[in-house]
Amino acid sequence: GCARDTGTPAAGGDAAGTECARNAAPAAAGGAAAPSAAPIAPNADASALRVGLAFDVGGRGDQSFNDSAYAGLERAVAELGLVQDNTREVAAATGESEDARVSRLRQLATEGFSPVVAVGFAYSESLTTVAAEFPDTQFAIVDSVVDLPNVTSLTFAAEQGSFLVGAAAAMRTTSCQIGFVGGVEVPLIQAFEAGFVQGAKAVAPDVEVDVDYISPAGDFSGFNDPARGTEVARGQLDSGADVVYHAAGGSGQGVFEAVAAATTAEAPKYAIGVDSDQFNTVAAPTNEVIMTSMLKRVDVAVFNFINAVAAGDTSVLPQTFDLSVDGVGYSTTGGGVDDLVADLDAYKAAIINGDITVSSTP
Amino acid sequence: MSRIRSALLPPALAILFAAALCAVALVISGASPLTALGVMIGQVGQGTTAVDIVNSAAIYYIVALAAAIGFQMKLFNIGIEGQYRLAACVAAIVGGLIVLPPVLHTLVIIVVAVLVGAVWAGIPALLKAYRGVSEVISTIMLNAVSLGAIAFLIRPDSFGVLQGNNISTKPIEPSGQFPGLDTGAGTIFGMVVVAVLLGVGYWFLLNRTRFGFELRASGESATAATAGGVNAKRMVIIALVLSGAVAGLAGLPEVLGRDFAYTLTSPQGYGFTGLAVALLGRNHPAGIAFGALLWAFLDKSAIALDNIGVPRDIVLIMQGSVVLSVVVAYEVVRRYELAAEQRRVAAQLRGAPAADKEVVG
Amino acid sequence: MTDYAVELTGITKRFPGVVANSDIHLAVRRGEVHALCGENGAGKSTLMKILYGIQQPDEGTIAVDGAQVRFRSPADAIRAGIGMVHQHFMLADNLTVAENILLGAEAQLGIGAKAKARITELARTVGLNARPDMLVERLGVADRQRVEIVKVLYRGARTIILDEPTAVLVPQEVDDLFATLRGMRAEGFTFLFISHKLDEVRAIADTITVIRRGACVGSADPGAVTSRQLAEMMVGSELPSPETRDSTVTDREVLRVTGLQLAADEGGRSLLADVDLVVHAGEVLGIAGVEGNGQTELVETIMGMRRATDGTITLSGTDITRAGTLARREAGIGYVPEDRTRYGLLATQPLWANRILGHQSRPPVARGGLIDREAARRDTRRIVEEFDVRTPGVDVAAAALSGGNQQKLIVGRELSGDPVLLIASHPTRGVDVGAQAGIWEVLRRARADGLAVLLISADLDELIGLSDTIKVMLRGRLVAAADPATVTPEELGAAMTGADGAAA
Amino acid sequence: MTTLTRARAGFGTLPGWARSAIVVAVGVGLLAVTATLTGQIQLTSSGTTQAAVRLLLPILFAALGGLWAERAGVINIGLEGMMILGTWGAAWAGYQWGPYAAVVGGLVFGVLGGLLHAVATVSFGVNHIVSGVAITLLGLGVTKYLSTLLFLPVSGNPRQSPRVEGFETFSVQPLADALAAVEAQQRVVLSDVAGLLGGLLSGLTPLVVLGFVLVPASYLLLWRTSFGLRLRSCGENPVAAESLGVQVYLYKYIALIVSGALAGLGGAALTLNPGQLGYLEGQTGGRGYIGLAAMIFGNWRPGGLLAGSALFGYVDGVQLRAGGEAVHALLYGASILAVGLAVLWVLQRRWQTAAIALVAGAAVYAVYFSTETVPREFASYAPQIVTLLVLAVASQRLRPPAAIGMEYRRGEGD
Ligand SMILES: Nc1ncnc2c1ncn2[C@@H]1O[C@H](COP(=O)(O)OP(=O)(O)OP(=O)(O)O)[C@@H](O)[C@H]1O
Ligand SMILES: Nc1ncnc2c1ncn2[C@@H]1O[C@H](COP(=O)(O)OP(=O)(O)OP(=O)(O)O)[C@@H](O)[C@H]1O
Ligand SMILES: [Mg+2]
Ligand SMILES: [Mg+2]
Repeated sequence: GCARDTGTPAAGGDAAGTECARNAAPAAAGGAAAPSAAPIAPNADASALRVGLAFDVGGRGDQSFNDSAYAGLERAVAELGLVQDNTREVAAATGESEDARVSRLRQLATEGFSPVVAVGFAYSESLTTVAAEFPDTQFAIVDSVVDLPNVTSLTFAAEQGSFLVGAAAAMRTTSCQIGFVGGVEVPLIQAFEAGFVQGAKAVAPDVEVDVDYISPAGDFSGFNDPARGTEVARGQLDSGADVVYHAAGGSGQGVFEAVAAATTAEAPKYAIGVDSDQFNTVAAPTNEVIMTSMLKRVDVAVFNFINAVAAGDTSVLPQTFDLSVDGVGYSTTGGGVDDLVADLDAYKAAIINGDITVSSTP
Repeated sequence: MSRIRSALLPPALAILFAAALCAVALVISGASPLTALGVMIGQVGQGTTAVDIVNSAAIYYIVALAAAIGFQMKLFNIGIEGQYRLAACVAAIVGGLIVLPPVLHTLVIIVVAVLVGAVWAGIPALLKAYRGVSEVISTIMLNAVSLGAIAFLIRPDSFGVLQGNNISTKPIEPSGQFPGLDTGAGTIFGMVVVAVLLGVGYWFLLNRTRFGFELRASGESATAATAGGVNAKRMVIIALVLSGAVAGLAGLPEVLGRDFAYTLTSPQGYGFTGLAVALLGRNHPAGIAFGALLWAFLDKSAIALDNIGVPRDIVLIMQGSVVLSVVVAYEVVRRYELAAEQRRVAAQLRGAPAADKEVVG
Repeated sequence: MTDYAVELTGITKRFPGVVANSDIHLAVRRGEVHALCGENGAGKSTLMKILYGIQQPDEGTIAVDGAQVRFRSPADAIRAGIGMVHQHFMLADNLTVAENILLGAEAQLGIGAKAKARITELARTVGLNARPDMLVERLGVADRQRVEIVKVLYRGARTIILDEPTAVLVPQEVDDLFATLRGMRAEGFTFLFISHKLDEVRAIADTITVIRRGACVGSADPGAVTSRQLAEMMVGSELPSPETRDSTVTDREVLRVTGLQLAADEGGRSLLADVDLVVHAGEVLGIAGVEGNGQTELVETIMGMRRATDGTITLSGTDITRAGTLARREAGIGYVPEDRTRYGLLATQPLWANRILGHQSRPPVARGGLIDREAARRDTRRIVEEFDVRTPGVDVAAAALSGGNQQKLIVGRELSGDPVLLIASHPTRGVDVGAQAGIWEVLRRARADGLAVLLISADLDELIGLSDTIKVMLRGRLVAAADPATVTPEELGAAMTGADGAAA
Repeated sequence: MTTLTRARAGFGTLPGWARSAIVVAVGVGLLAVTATLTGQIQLTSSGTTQAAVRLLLPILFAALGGLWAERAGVINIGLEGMMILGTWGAAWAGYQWGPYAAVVGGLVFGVLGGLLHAVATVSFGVNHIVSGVAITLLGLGVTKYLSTLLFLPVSGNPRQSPRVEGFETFSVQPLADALAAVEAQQRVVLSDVAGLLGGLLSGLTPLVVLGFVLVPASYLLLWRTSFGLRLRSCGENPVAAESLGVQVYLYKYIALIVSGALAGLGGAALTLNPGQLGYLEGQTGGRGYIGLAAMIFGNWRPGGLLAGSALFGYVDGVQLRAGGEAVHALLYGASILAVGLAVLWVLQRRWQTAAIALVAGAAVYAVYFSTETVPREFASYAPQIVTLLVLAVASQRLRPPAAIGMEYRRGEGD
């Protein structure tokens, strides 16, 4: 028969021959650029506070940003003297209406919880309503900006963290092809995509990045369908990608399983987790393929917010939790990026310096 | 009145049965059913819960009417979900793009929503009438397709606007909004009035108009209706399109009364609720109103269950079991009544002197 | 062991509104053909369903071969050697001949080759030519009936109930059937035979039992009794006569059908071919034909429920070929459908709502797209009175009425709104004698008032008695005409089967 | 003319297996040609076939469940609810006792749903769709409630079960390796066929095997045994069945129990999906309904529903793995198919149908030619769109059981 002249090799991805030219990492710009390891403000006494936490869909146990928010609360209990009994968590339901969110926040405010933390951009409208009704209550919202004096917006430069894991992926790949699996094609997730692609291109301008989303905007099933997530990831792996980064919520499990199934001793494949350190949250042995996770430190933000409220001044909080305040970052658990840390930190410094600016749109 | 009794007895029995079932589930899981009921009822007085119940009930009422129009003809419009969402999205887009004098602006938005709902329901209607495709299957497929259509329309490079991390349509100017009634504890949507009017219109349509008669006749016996001059294909198309048109309105109370735009986080899932509430209310406008209020009460008061550590999902069990038991109860009562009526008729006729033996003519 | 294959003692069965059987005693000798006669609704089928275990008697006992039995289901009856061929065929169209026969009797020979061989063997004895793996939907009525009989034989029944087996057969087929029955009787089979065709009953039966209004009124010796005597036993009085007196036929054409063609949905086969007919005001045009020869299709095409493939239909000079059913009704066609429960009534709706059906666009019950409930109630009360509908009121559900009263309601409704043409399809089928006579009287009066009537009936006496003109329909064509003044049912029957194309 | 009609009758009179074989062969050929001409090799890669198998498995089980119920005359739109119950039951049993227990757990929970449907529709005569809707609501509520009670303490998440151990996968060797080798050579058509076939022979689990075995098994049971004959007779003419001593209620109950069990297996297939080994709230995502559609698509027959599920799984697999470009390539395939059919119909002198096919083919080709890709928003729902289109074209040839959806009551026939 005649050989086909189109197409890339199918399964296996033994692309040893593919040359992937890589740029050198930016020169480290001195210690000045190192992130402020020191706390944003000294610990205050939060024993008098009653803290309410309104989760987004998924709630506690999502191994993602809801859990991360809760970790911030727990840290406040441990370090700031917050009394566990003075905290309350409530969670949202799928597809619920605006008034349900309003009621939830109002309920917390009415019962005297202050501060109240709304986790997720879905709360922006409802929080605008409720915060106006309760001017004496302190509120915070994660992932969104609400312009009211008693609301603190806790937003994250997810694109910066994603840039670093994108860089790591480009350094790690042997096939010069990497993948991004988004859960739902919404702006929040597109920021992850944007950072990842920029980071990868910064390292290896020729790297091919496969970008796929499980479902389009408005169909939130993409965050909750690991069976389809796994197929998207397998598609990328089969077409030659060897590092896959996911920002797909619950579907991410499917991505890890796909990578774990595809990895072999001769041709290892890697996955990159998101939001929390997923090497710790995903069960072994699947977690062995997780080389790093893009950390979005909702816990840091929540902890710092509670601390700031306890201290009586929320103005010390940063506009955006970015690399410079460790609001985003990457994890090193499992040692998957130990050999890359030096280069990655150089990129990190360059971003903090402003030598590299990361755009949040693809 | 035995007629009223026969209309009210089944739902009462069903609610009792469902409540008993939930009570058992609660007791097994170590919670007190009475406390649960207590906090749920107490919740009605909290904040804007009462108003939220009314607002939600209005929405449920609209979707349930849409479902009921189909049910009257034994058509199952599972596609209400897609119809109302697409209609709300397109109406919000149009409403945001145009600027018109107050009442007119609102009217245009409403008309657009009705048209989009009708057109989207028209696809399964035509497929059913001319290609014999089961409306159940085609509407299920179209629900998925409408998700894609919404996503396409709301893309920032089509009609969407980025609002922080949310995407929404261009906000509707105040001229297009539907003013509500501020109660002090929340604002009752102006569209509640529209829902009530729809109910009245539905009742009138069904009981007083030729169309309603034909609809019910087709549902009762398609063959007899055809022999009686009812055009079956036409009825299928009109019923489904009308159902879609009503469904198209369901997203508007929130779009015109609170959100003023369609966003990624706009609610979903009303379509299924509509089917359930219509079944609960036995397609009767008063029954549906009751069903919608019950459903909304369960939905909105459930928030209080969080406070006493009872899983909120008990409410879902309540809703599911009440629907199943209500249809069983209606069926049992219906059979019993028909047999009783036949007996009664026979008894009365036996009373008539020698009527049976007489030979006429 | 007694001589009796089956003995029914004191059987009583009540349905809401009717006593279908009251204290019936029936003893059937082994090896005889025992005929049951009785008018429609007399309770024959009910009695047979009780014997076959489909229904349970409220009172009374059954003995088979002298031993008392209780049948909880047909399975019990089958085990006792009883088989039944139902009035309405009990066949699944989408299953094969073999599947229909083997259903429920798989334990005997399995469903494989052995069973098929046995079926082929039995099929030969009853003259069934269809292959076992043919779908039943492709069989004609006579073959379907043979399948029913094979079904019974396959189960090894020795006592066989035949509920109106000849109703759908043409005379030759009846002869074939009787030949089969006689042969089987010689082999010791026992038959319970139900028929309305009294000549046939006298030809085949060894004993005749007459049932009237659910009760046994006596037996007759088939050799001695005449058909007329038998009929009067059934009815309990002088037979009412469907005779119309003087002709009221005018020369005003009401309905004209020209060159009507109707093709079956699947294409190919033609259901109606070149049908031409004219009905004048004051005329009753009767259509005779063996069931399934296109009468139903003709009526439905005239009513607009089917679309003619070709040809024209004009009503009082206006072309209505393309009009919808409602438009035709508005133009003055009334329609008494052959199957009242399926096509005539909304069973769970009250009588007044049923009054509206077919009139939903016209006064008095509707005006300008709206329904006038009060007027509908009022007009329903009028019908109830005028047509002697026995009901406690107009708010009861139609299903609560007995069949005859339902039929009177329908006739009353269809004669409301001054129709110019009435299409009456088996208007007295399944209706008791009283109601039957009432309906005949109504038709006669309407005809005298100048109504044109297209009458379809399987009851040849009714057809001959009422009609001014008779046409015979065979395989979708009008093949002959007959003068009711001179034609006999026998001649008509011959024409209906095509045995004699030149009837009168 | 006569030869042509004979040719037409020829296909119609071929035995079923031969017709299926021809259809499959044409389909594979078409995909191979499309993949070659458009360069979208994912259309025929073994990975795509495997994805299709994984994606179709829950749908296939649900469709089989629909088949059993509807062949006995009961519409089962509650499949989704029974499937939800199945996912929960499978996870609950699976995390404690392993994958085989998960299969049993899913089955048992599905049976509960089927039984409920039977009580409502058969014993109480409730409208079948109404009961199905209610069961879906109930299934959702019960599983959520139970998850909060039983999974939250062990998984820390009320919406998710602990991880369930999955099945080991296996391949049919040495055939699978041989086909993989051929596929890797990238030979025109040959590699495509090898890819499509190879995918079917590797990455198998006992559940996949069970699913594929149940298709012929259902056929044999329902069409080749007396039990099946009785069951089907309840869907064709229950009154006749009753008159022959068939216990219609019993068979309807059995059918619905099996139907529930199969839907439950579909749930187990989701729970044991390699992507997420466990229960996750909302995991079924309407697959029960899609199963029902696949069954209708397949004309209430096992082979047909397999084809329906396969079409759905394949298109979904293609769009998930290769996105809008691959779906775009499928448009090209569709236009070839339309032209092919048009030619066939011209030979049969069915001018009108041929013309319609030709116009449709040209239109599809125009869309293909004038666009680069199918927008992700529509590519995501390609399976649904394809199903809808195929139904619109073919639904008039479908033949549901005659007594489907009808209320049947003992002793009321005439
Ligand atoms: N599910 C229900 N819940 C509450 N009330 C009901 C329900 N169904 C019926 N009713 C009440 O019982 C009465 C009779 O209902 P039904 O639908 O039988 O009436 P109808 O014949 O349509 O007459 P109309 O609608 O003109 O009152 C209604 O007027 C209504 O008030
Ligand atoms: N299931 C039933 N429910 C209520 N009434 C019934 C039922 N079956 C029969 N009847 C009534 O019982 C009476 C006797 O009916 P049956 O069918 O036995 O009469 P028949 O003598 O066989 O009449 P035909 O000659 O029309 O077949 C009729 O009035 C009929 O309406
Ligand atoms: Mg009413
Ligand atoms: Mg009878």
